[in-house]
Amino acid sequence: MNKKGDMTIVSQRNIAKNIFELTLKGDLVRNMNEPGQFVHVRVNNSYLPLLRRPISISSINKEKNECTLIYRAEGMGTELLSKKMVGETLDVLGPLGNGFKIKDMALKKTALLVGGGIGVPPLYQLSKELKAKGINVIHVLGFQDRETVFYESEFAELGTTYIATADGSYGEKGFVTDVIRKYNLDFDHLFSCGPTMMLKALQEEHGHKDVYLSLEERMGCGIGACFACVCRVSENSTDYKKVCSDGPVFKGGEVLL
Amino acid sequence: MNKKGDMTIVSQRNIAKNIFELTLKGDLVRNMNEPGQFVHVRVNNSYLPLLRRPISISSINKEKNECTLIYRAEGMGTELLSKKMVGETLDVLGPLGNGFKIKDMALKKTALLVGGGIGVPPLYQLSKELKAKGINVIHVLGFQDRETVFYESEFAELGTTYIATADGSYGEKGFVTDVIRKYNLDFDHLFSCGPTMMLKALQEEHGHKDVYLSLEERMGCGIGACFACVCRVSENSTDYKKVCSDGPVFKGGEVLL
Amino acid sequence: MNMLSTKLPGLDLKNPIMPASGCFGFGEEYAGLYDLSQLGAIMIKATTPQARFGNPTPRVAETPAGMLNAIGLQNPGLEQVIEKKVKWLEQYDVPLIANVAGATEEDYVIVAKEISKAQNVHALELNISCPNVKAGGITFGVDPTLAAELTRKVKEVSEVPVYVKLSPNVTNIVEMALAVEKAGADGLTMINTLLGMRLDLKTGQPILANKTGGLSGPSIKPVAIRMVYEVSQRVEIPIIGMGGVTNASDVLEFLYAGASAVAVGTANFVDPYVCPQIIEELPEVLSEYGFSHIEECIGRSWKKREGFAHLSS
Amino acid sequence: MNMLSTKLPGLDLKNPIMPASGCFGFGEEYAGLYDLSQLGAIMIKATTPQARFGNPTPRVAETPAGMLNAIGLQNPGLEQVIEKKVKWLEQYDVPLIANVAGATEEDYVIVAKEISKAQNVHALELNISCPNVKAGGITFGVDPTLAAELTRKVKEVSEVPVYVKLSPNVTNIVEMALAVEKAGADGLTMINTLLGMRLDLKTGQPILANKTGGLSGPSIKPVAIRMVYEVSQRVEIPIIGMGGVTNASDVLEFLYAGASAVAVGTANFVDPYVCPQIIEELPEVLSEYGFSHIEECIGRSWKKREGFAHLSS
Ligand SMILES: Cc1cc2nc3c(=O)[nH]c(=O)nc-3n(C[C@H](O)[C@H](O)[C@H](O)COP(=O)(O)OP(=O)(O)OC[C@H]3O[C@@H](n4cnc5c(N)ncnc54)[C@H](O)[C@@H]3O)c2cc1C
Ligand SMILES: Cc1cc2nc3c(=O)[nH]c(=O)nc-3n(C[C@H](O)[C@H](O)[C@H](O)COP(=O)(O)OP(=O)(O)OC[C@H]3O[C@@H](n4cnc5c(N)ncnc54)[C@H](O)[C@@H]3O)c2cc1C
Ligand SMILES: Cc1cc2nc3c(=O)[nH]c(=O)nc-3n(C[C@H](O)[C@H](O)[C@H](O)COP(=O)(O)O)c2cc1C
Ligand SMILES: Cc1cc2nc3c(=O)[nH]c(=O)nc-3n(C[C@H](O)[C@H](O)[C@H](O)COP(=O)(O)O)c2cc1C
Ligand code: FES
Ligand code: FES
Repeated sequence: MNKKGDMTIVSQRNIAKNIFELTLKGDLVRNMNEPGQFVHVRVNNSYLPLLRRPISISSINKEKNECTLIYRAEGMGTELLSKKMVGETLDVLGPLGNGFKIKDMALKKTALLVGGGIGVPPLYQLSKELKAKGINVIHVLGFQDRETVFYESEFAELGTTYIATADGSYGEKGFVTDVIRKYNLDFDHLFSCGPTMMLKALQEEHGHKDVYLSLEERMGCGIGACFACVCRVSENSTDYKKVCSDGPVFKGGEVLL
Repeated sequence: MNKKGDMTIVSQRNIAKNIFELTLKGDLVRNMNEPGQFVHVRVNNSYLPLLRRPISISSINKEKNECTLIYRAEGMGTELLSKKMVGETLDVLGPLGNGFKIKDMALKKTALLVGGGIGVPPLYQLSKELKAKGINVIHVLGFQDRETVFYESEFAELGTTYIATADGSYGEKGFVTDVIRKYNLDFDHLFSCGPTMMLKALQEEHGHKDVYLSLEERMGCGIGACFACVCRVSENSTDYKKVCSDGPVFKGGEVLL
Repeated sequence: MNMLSTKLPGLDLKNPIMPASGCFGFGEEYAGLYDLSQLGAIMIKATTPQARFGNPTPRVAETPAGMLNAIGLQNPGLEQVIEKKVKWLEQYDVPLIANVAGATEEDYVIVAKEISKAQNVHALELNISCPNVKAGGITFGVDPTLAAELTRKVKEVSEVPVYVKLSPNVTNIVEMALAVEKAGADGLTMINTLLGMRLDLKTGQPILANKTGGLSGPSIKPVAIRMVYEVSQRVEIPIIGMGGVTNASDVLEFLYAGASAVAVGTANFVDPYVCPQIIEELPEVLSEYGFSHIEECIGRSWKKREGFAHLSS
Repeated sequence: MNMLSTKLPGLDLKNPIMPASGCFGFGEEYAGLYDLSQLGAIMIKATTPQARFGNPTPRVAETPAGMLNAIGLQNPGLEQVIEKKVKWLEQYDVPLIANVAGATEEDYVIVAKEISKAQNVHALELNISCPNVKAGGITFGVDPTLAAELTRKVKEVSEVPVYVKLSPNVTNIVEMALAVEKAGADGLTMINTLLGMRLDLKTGQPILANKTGGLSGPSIKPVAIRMVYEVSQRVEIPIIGMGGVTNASDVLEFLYAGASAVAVGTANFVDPYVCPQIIEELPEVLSEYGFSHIEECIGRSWKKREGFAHLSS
């Protein structure tokens, strides 16, 4: 039951501006059973960077023993990661956290999946699994601009897909919330991952529905030991949840955003 | 007149236990005109390791614009270096320091070249150049044991070559000084590079002759600015020489060992 | 014979390796990864009388070969710690060192008194050096008189030996060590984190919500080694050394410097299996350098060399 | 318009980048690599009244993302420095900051008095913080009263503004800064190295012949940033910041923290062309973050935000 292992890079592709799709093969995939979980990746066997990097699992291929991550190369760690080549191994800890628990849910007809930028990836595996269960999936995916859009056709294969860009250079101009309003999208479940601002807006507008939100926070250990990634449960108590081990997916209202 | 440049690895071979021969191609070779100089190599473009590593130039091929280094992989820097592959580039500063100034010397008939372990490499280019000038070269090369011996045949092509190992597992048993005594080797010039203990012994026994010794010292800058690598010129003064920029080759007696 | 076993006040250690406080929670997460009974001891997370939420996030930031943290002593409070966390750890054959924190002298005394009664708490670690709590422990950690007074008070109530955790953010670490030794400390643990900061290039603001944080990891090892070296020559009580340990060689370096045991902090985040791995590798490394027991290494950097003739070269 | 030019007491800087003392000798070696007139200023190597050989070797040791040094203030002595080194530097259009060191107050006063007369020495840097000299400057660096007294004495004789170089090895850096400011210091330079140590695994002995040494390089940057941040909010005099700077982003971080100019030390050993490279890249980095002049960045981490509205997001 080792949670850490070397995984082999079987493909690494630049799929949009600074966005990379990385496919890894290894035994850890056997434990990957829930969309929305993440892996904690050590990009370098030295101390630079020192800490691991949390990256969501974007899709899982049990047959091939492979999983795919999609990440934006921006800081030291992800830049280094983007330089890794097929055949190299990566020290991976995972799967970690609690994802979208659709296995335990009484699912109704329609699910709305809302992703913002680098929050889009975990929704892909989720959408595949929902679809497989016969749920009608609608995607609203927000990006900065035309150049950073990715996986449009992959999502479109699974269900109606709206793309929004902040600068209007592609798809709808504006935020994901604008799109939901404009098309008056109707749904039974809302699953979302993206910037906290976006999650907040969704929670405010749709908090009365069945909402699940995936959060981000700077992490140390990724397993619940260091208390780096806590969020409050209410204003007036010391109660908390850890994003890494209680989340990253929480039910709407479960934690303060 | 840039002293720093990227050099391309054209070959890297493991030639004895933990000993690697690395051939680099690049414009810096144009300035490599003196056996005994060294290059200061940055093995990693990050801060681990932070400092450059000083490695002697073992041979120079002007036509191909190539130079060869021979080094022992022992610590973090040289270990990393040994993992570099053909085609990768290395950030190199050099050539640095003052080598064996045989161009300015009135050379007589016979030169004895004495190397200890990882001090052997710079003697190879020296031997080639002496030989080209028609000097009779004799080599006495000391190693730890059979497994760490390298370049015996290369040296043997240029002149008589004695190998000594500390444990007697190959060649003569004992130190280089034992070999010189045993065979009563006669010479006009003595050139040596190796552990300070060895240089000291040579200086004591042969200091009355024409002796040149190449020293090692832990370095910071490698160019004379940080004063990490100084040695004293005499007991009672503050006078000093810097191994990196005044040396690494000194005339016997020029500095205190 | 066991090359690694050793005895310190209150602690009968299978081996000298233990996770450092705050870097291992109360062990629960790591228990899912390996058997905690393998560890020499566990330094559990700082405990205060009442539950604390700690600082706002972000609470960590990365630095060259290190990290900054400003957790702010988040913990469920004395009662919960004893009844839930410490109790739960009883199932393992491993002594606990309880990290005691607070904002006032009374806080420390209350926690020390109660937590030292727990059957598996074999020693206390007075955290007088946490840099991340305003109006908190930090003032004790930089003032020898206050530190001594606190040590005395805690010694009066504690049922187990008391180790004092020293802050590196002082001019004179030896003075601090001597003060708490004189006040009755049974041992020292050192070092806690160096006070540091990182700014976000985009906003110009500190990355940590708390602004400053404690620097830990490999980057601080040279400072830790120097301090253990200085202090171990001046005190009679043993030192548990820490700061940047990531492998068995680092452990050896701390032993040479004068530590009697070694704690591993930040490295647990980089590799959650690091403690058992070090424990596994340590005998090999000891043998490689010619030792048959860790005690031969302790203080080797400054002790008279009689016993070490076999290694001089 | 020049985005980089700035004025500090005694110093009219083309740009805020200068090599740190001890990491650039007297410039001769680097003059063979590039035109020194490109530099904002040069902090030349510490000068003492008499020539010093310094410490035995090894004098440097590497650490994670850093290095230790114990050079021991090797220099050819006041007379030689003035007649040979400083004189030689006159050919370049670059102001010198002369690093003044010694073992006694008189040492400092003698050096300050004479070297401040040199036409191209535009400021002094009182090195009260070198950790590598026994019975030397270090005592001044950790005692506010001594530091203030020394500053006053040097101010009396110096013909140019006096900057005091602060040691990070103190409990309260603000107290040190306020003490020397009150005593008349025209500016501060900070930080000098952290005291550290490394042990050789084979011998168990310190790698440095001097045993302890000064830790510099990227690993200490978080400590330096924190100290500049703390001090710049409390003093009126400008700060030249340093500690681990290796690129233009690091410079920006120091300016945000509150430094008015930035010195580059250890990085010169890693890449001897680093200073001109930073000078070249800095305007680009400033533009990237929306600045048109370095002065807009200074103290951005703590200053009221009026002027920064365009950047808040
Ligand atoms: C649960 C979770 C899932 C994530 N999934 C993805 C994903 O699928 N794809 C993707 O591109 N990114 C994802 N992120 C964000 C990703 O972790 C950061 O972009 C990444 O850590 C930045 O590292 P860096 O080396 O590029 O940046 P640096 O700035 O060098 O990072 C410095 C430190 O800050 C941390 N950090 C910086 N930005 C973030 C951030 N946004 N969130 C958390 N930590 C951060 C780093 O982990 C590191 O410790 C996820 C984050 C979390 C918490
Ligand atoms: C002028 C000169 C020429 C040299 N030529 C050669 C050569 O041709 N082949 C070869 O194998 N070695 C040579 N060396 C020694 C070589 O520099 C060291 O073996 C190497 O720096 C060790 O680095 P590391 O990362 O393996 O060890 P680490 O222990 O990781 O090094 C840590 C630090 O110590 C320094 N250091 C460690 N050992 C030495 C040493 N023996 N001499 C100087 N610095 C040291 C490193 O440079 C580094 O700064 C030479 C040294 C000098 C000074
Ligand atoms: C995230 C984090 C939390 C910490 N919390 C505590 C704590 O609660 N009590 C304490 O005494 N030390 C605490 N420390 C300090 C460590 O116990 C240790 O002294 C320090 O990190 C140096 O060791 P390292 O470099 O191995 O991490 C904490 C350190 C980190 C990184
Ligand atoms: C080899 C070396 C020698 C130094 N010599 C001096 C000195 O003579 N005077 C001084 O004030 N500081 C000296 N310093 C300290 C630096 O000027 C600087 O304050 C410190 O190294 C931090 O900056 P850095 O991390 O960029 O190196 C020296 C530093 C190094 C590495
Ligand atoms: S990252 Fe350590 S507790 Fe969540
Ligand atoms: S290594 Fe810097 S002076 Fe020689």
